[in-house]
Amino acid sequence: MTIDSAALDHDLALRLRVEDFYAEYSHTIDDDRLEDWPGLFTENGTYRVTTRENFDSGLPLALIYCDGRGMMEDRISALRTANIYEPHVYCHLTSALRVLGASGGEIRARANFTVLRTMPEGDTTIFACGRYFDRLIEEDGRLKLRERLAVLDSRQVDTLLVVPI
Amino acid sequence: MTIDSAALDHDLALRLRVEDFYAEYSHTIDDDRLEDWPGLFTENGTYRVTTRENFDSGLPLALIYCDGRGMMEDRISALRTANIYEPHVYCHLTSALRVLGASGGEIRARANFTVLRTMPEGDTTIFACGRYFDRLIEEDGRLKLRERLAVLDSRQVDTLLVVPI
Amino acid sequence: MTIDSAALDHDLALRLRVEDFYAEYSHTIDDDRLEDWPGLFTENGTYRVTTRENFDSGLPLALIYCDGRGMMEDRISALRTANIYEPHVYCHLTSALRVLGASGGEIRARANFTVLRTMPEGDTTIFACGRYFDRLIEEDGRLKLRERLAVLDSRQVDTLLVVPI
Amino acid sequence: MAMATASTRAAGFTWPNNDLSRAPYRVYTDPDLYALERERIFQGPTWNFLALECELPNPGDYKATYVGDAPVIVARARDGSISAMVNRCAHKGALVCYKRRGNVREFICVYHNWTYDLAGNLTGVAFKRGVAGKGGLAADFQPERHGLEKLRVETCRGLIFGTFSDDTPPFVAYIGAELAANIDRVFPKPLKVLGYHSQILPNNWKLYAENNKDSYHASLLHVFHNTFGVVRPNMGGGVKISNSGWHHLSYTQRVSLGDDEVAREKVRSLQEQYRLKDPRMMEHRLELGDNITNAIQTVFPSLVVQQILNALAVRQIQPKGVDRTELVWTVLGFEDDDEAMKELRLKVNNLVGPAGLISMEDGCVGGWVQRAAKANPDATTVMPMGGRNVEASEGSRITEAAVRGFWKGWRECMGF
Amino acid sequence: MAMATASTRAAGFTWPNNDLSRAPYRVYTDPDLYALERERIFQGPTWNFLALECELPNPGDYKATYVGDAPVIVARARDGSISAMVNRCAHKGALVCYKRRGNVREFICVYHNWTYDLAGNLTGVAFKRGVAGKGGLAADFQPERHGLEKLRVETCRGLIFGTFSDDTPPFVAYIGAELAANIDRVFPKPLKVLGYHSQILPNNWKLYAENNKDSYHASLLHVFHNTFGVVRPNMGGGVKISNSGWHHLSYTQRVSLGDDEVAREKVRSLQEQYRLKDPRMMEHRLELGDNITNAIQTVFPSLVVQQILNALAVRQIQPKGVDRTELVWTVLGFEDDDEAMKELRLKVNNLVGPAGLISMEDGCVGGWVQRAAKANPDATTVMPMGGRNVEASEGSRITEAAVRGFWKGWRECMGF
Amino acid sequence: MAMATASTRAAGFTWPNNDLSRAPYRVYTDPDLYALERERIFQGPTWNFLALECELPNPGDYKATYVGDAPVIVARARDGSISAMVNRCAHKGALVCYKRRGNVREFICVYHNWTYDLAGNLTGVAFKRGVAGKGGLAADFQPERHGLEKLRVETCRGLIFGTFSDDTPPFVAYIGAELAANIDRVFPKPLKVLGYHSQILPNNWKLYAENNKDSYHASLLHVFHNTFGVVRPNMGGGVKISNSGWHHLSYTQRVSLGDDEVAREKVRSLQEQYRLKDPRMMEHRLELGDNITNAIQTVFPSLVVQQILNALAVRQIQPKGVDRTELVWTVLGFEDDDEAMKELRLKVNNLVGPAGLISMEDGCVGGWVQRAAKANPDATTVMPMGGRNVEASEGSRITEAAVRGFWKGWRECMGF
Ligand code: FES
Ligand code: FES
Ligand code: FES
Ligand SMILES: [Fe+3]
Ligand SMILES: [Fe+3]
Ligand SMILES: [Fe+3]
Repeated sequence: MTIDSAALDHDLALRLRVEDFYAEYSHTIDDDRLEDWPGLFTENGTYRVTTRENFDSGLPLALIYCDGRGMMEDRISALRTANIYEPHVYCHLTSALRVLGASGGEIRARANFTVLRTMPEGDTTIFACGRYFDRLIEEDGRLKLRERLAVLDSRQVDTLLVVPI
Repeated sequence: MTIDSAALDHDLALRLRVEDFYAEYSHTIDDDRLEDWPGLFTENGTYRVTTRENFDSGLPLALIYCDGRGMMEDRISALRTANIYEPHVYCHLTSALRVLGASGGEIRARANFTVLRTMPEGDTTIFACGRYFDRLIEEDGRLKLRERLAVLDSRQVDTLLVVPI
Repeated sequence: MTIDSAALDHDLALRLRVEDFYAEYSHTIDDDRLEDWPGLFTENGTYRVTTRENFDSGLPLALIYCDGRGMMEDRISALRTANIYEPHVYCHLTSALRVLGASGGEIRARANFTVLRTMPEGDTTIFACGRYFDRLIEEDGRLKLRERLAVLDSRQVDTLLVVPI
Repeated sequence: MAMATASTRAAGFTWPNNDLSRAPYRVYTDPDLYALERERIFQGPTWNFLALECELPNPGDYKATYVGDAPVIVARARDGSISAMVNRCAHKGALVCYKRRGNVREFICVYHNWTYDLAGNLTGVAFKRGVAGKGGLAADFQPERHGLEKLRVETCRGLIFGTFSDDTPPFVAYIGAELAANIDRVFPKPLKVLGYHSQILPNNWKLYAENNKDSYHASLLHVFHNTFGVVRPNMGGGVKISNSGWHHLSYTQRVSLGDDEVAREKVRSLQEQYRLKDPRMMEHRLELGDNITNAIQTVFPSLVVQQILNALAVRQIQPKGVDRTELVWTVLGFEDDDEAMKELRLKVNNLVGPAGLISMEDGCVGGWVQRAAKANPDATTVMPMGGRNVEASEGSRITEAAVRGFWKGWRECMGF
Repeated sequence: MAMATASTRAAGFTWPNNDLSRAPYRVYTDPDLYALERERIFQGPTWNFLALECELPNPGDYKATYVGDAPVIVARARDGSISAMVNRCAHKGALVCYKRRGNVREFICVYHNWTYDLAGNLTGVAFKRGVAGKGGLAADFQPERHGLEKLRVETCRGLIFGTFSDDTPPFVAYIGAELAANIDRVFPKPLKVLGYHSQILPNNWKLYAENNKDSYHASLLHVFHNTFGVVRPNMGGGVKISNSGWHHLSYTQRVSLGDDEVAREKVRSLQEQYRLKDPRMMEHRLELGDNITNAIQTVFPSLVVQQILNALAVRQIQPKGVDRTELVWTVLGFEDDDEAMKELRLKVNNLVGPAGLISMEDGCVGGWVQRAAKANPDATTVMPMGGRNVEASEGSRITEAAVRGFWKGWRECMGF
Repeated sequence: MAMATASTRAAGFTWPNNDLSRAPYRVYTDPDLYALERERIFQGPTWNFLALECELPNPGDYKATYVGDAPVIVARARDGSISAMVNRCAHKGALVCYKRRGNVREFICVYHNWTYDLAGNLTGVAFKRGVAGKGGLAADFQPERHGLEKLRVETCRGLIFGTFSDDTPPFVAYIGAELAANIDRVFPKPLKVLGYHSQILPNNWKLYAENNKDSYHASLLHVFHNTFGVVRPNMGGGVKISNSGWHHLSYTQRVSLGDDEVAREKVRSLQEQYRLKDPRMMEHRLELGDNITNAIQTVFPSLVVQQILNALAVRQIQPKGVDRTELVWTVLGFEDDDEAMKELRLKVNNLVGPAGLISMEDGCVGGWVQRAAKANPDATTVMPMGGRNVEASEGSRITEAAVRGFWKGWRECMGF
């Protein structure tokens, strides 16, 4: 198989950077460094979590809808200071990452994700699985999410959703 | 660590393409674009799903045995028009991909996979996990499966198996 | 996005090799080639499995603590010859791999992992998930683990832990 | 049949001292009581929410739902009328609808192809004459006696309710005019579904039913809530309770009272004052002709009608076992919402639902009671706030009257 | 013991109107009836499939299986005879075999090293004299009274059956000569295992047992099936039922009848005509000396013998709880199959098993009944096809006679 | 209440022939007996391990644990005293502590903000006077009668125990001076927690409780164990049993006896001799003033005190349902351990815990009994080693006396 080395380098570099970004996104949440999570988005970035049930029916409702970093920061402050819930941790697994294209400095990517949630008593369950649909751009040398849409396969949320997916 | 850049490029390119192919395979099924699934195989490609119980005992029975694209297309038409089952979606997770070698234009690869199945009521379960053993070739610039063998870790299939793994 | 091709090659090569190593680690265990497992570590390599409960509290206790390859080999001999347990298989899923840095010939890396355990009766469950924190070096052209610390998200181990994570 | 069924096993259950302000923990943990609730409450003299009319715009539209844990179909017939029936084939009992929604000419059970019209009447039996004169239906088979089991249906402001019992009074009489008025108030014009949430609660369904009637907890458990003045004890409002005691309405108005009682309490929830970086999700357009910011209404046993600022919803309680409950949220707007209003509703809905900044706590607190309950099923809760009886309360929500009303309804249905 | 066990709790159960054409839904959902079935059906006067002789070719070969949900070992002894015993150590009850298959000289329980011969007799007790004259077995211990609990075994055409009861008649008398003939027909020569499937059914075991006896559903639920003429109502065949009513055989022949009844029905399953791109999986080599394309035979309570074209199998029903069942498929060929025949069987097996194009529906339809059943355990199914009794039917499978026969067997064993 | 509760349903249970050497399998599988154990054993006249004093060094420190399956809080008050109470709010029953550990000034229930002091006394009721003179506590409410349910607490060598019953004798009298001496022996100085393990056992809690008292299995099931001489039947040691029979101590000394009985047995566990590549994990520093290598002590019903070489631990048995148990290991060292000793303990702990080379088998063998038990709940185990009674045994551990003692305790508590 012959390959255009320059194009290859570029594709590889892009893939590498996007993969690293996804890994960093996972570790930021799974390490409970949630104060750093809004910084993975652009100032006006949007973050939505919805279900296949709503998504496939074209229903606009989301479980979480953050329109800009401010709302993301409010969510994090709220879960640190105001909300009551049983402490728990996530383990993110992402797979089937595809960089769908890059144009005008914007990168479109998607991946499958699974979030395993572990409770203090010790039970680990599949809290969520589904698909990320993302638009990323580069800002001062780092990739940031202009948009992340997480579509959960299940209609259901067990107990509550407080930590971002 | 010093590296031979040319060999590296080649390995990287191959790895990149195989990874992309696996991702595309997952999305084709998880997006319910099943009519495109047979096209991921060569005309005479084979697709078999079996269990570790049978595989390790050298027993030839498979849960699904498609000998050529025609049988794959028949499976898809059947599940669209004839078979009765509760609608559900898969989320494929693949990991531990290894390109084992490439010779005579054929690439041997393997990976671990997990399929999470979500039912309309909302319950998500580990429907299957196990190992893919694959042989791929390049056809008009695209990778295709000459053979995919999916070996399920479990003896058991919950309820029924209709959507390919 | 402009990239320094040499640096890129180097990073890519390293990422590629670490990814391959993680895949090989998974297959070695999931294929039940456990006798090869200690060889993935250096002669004086350490392997520890602990829980977030102990890790976050700074408690030194581990579920498994192998200080050198000898103890790893003893574990494998014991499970082959002495220990009694219901036979079972693992399916490793690793994700969010990050190469955190390489200095003085040592590579620091981390990843999320999940181990699905399948029992002879057929039930597959999430046996463990959590984070690997690793230090690797190159020995006669192959990567080896100088240290692997597996931190399980859950406090609990179902039934028993005999096969390494 | 005479066997020791749930009803005979539970028969000896008695309510301690006939006191509505104490409930034995056993009511949350006993599978025999759970089975009896299916028969005596959900299939008893109660109205249960089924769907919204706007979910079934066309003839042949159907939706599969549950009453208690019994699967039920609600459908719109050719003549536009709405029917409801148990989703269980009269032949061998398969689900007739195994998809959650759809549009059909008739209902066809896939197992043996028996067919039913949209009202659930049996219209066809495959091979009823057999083949080649052999086999086929028993001579004495009477098709008219083998339709799907039907529910009686009523609608109110676009909400569809069903009941298994002939004794259930008409819906407005059931909840009373005073509470019916709030349904008119919240749903004054044609509705539009913005989406659904489904939340699994790790607890008995009654713990969530009580939670909605528990106007005492709102300002104490939901901190985000009162920190931002959506509900504060020192705002106006009150609790209305139907004469039966079964149903309630708790509401809040922007009318300030003296802050002193609040000051006197060291309420955890007021300890830190906290401001939003982006307050858009708290915007409130007064759209219902009054200054009520927050109205939570219950229809015994399984419906909650919600207005929180501009977040409108109905919540349906679906028991899934003695210690597991599904809460189905249907989030609503009005057909004539403009884009800005639609966007506002989507933002305000950050406050409610399974990830709601002011509602998520209700998802876990019931589970904490469930886990503690089994320590001793014969111990009891106490509900002493606002006395021991079931009376409405003007100007204060610091009462458990509506919760005691819930137990009044439960005991009357269960016969304990 | 006198405690309120399943049997006393279920004691009051009565069958409605003594009518075999109606079954109360409770039979699928009641855990007390489930516990009683263990004792009265699976450990009662019934023959239960255990294994195939070809799975135990050598002395010392064993296989761990289940009768009902009781773990059982079947093994071949030195003298070639086959024994079966409960897989529970006579000492403290550990599984003696915790691996599913193997070859051993004797059975050794790992917990305390008690040993048993291949027929389950206790042959050794570790430290029975203690150590240094201290400890050891109680003086009154009688080893011969502490073997593994044994089952009586019979074989038929390479199939191994076991029973817990002394009252069970010999196997051929149990199923009757007419049905025994079909076992001779399907398994005329030495068998070879091609592989196994295990399918988890989300329903009570009886729903699957009925399904196999339900010759009415085949042409209606399984569309792929009759679309391709494997079974069509207008082919020849019929239903044979043992005199006891407990067992049945449903079969199809390539003999055409008038199509008119079929035409008269608007059977969903005939609505779309559909052709295969690759018909090799439908090839049928007549190998059994007749033109029967399809024969499904049941041996009450837990075995199905299958011939579908050249797909041969036995299916064992293993209850795993009141609402969960494991179906174990042992897929067979003959020892003397040539490569082409083996390949044909592997292809034809696309039709059956958990992913079978003509059988997968049976995996979900039982779960749909299970979910609907709990809506009301005292309601009943109706089985009016082909009358109300249990008679065989020549030339038509449009009858529920064999299903009524199943309930006859169930009632006779259960004593209801 | 009069309903058919666990106690009335189980009331008829009787122990077969009053024989301590046989236990019916039903005791492992019956949910009614399980519910009764909560009341009569764990909340009966027994001492249950709660925590270690070194886990609660400071006033306000608390730990959430379980007694049986009832959630319990243990806390250190301002005056240094230790209290224990049920982790269930006296109001509506929420867990008061939903975190496993912490340090607090008072306990605040998040649901409605009721507050309790560190001894569980009710100190505050939110809005007890209502708001604006409306709502608030019923006039007849007596706060002093609404504290958290308290347990009586005793400590012994840094171990904290609690009991629900007033009849439980003082701790040392409960276990007897002879067994109390081993606690003094193993925990002679201030303790330090090295870490925790939690192991889920797929079996009834009693199967693990028996396993610890079963000195017969150690040398037979745990091969690694005796292959390396940690315990061999031909070493010295014995079994001590409290006068009550409820509690035991099994210990081993490095004193050789004649090997002949052992030789006479073909004990699987001695068949292969096997040597370690790295024996550091087997090092033993004699630190307790004697040559005992191994001492396993039980305190009925739920505690195990462990010394295996230098691996010290307490194991707490937490039932989680009739067929599921959590075993919580608190692994210990001494405050004055130097680095080398700490490192040695960490290595030796490879032998024990869920991954322990000499203990892992106990994690699965109970599940194998649980699975086999349901084959027939009315069959019984047999425990004939060392006679039929409950007497101590010098110099031999080949006895089931301590297990019979467990059943003596069980029957005395349960009243069967
Ligand atoms: S179960 Fe519906 S037609 Fe038979
Ligand atoms: S349980 Fe089998 S030897 Fe003790
Ligand atoms: S439940 Fe604790 S304060 Fe109400
Ligand atoms: Fe609330
Ligand atoms: Fe079928
Ligand atoms: Fe042990």
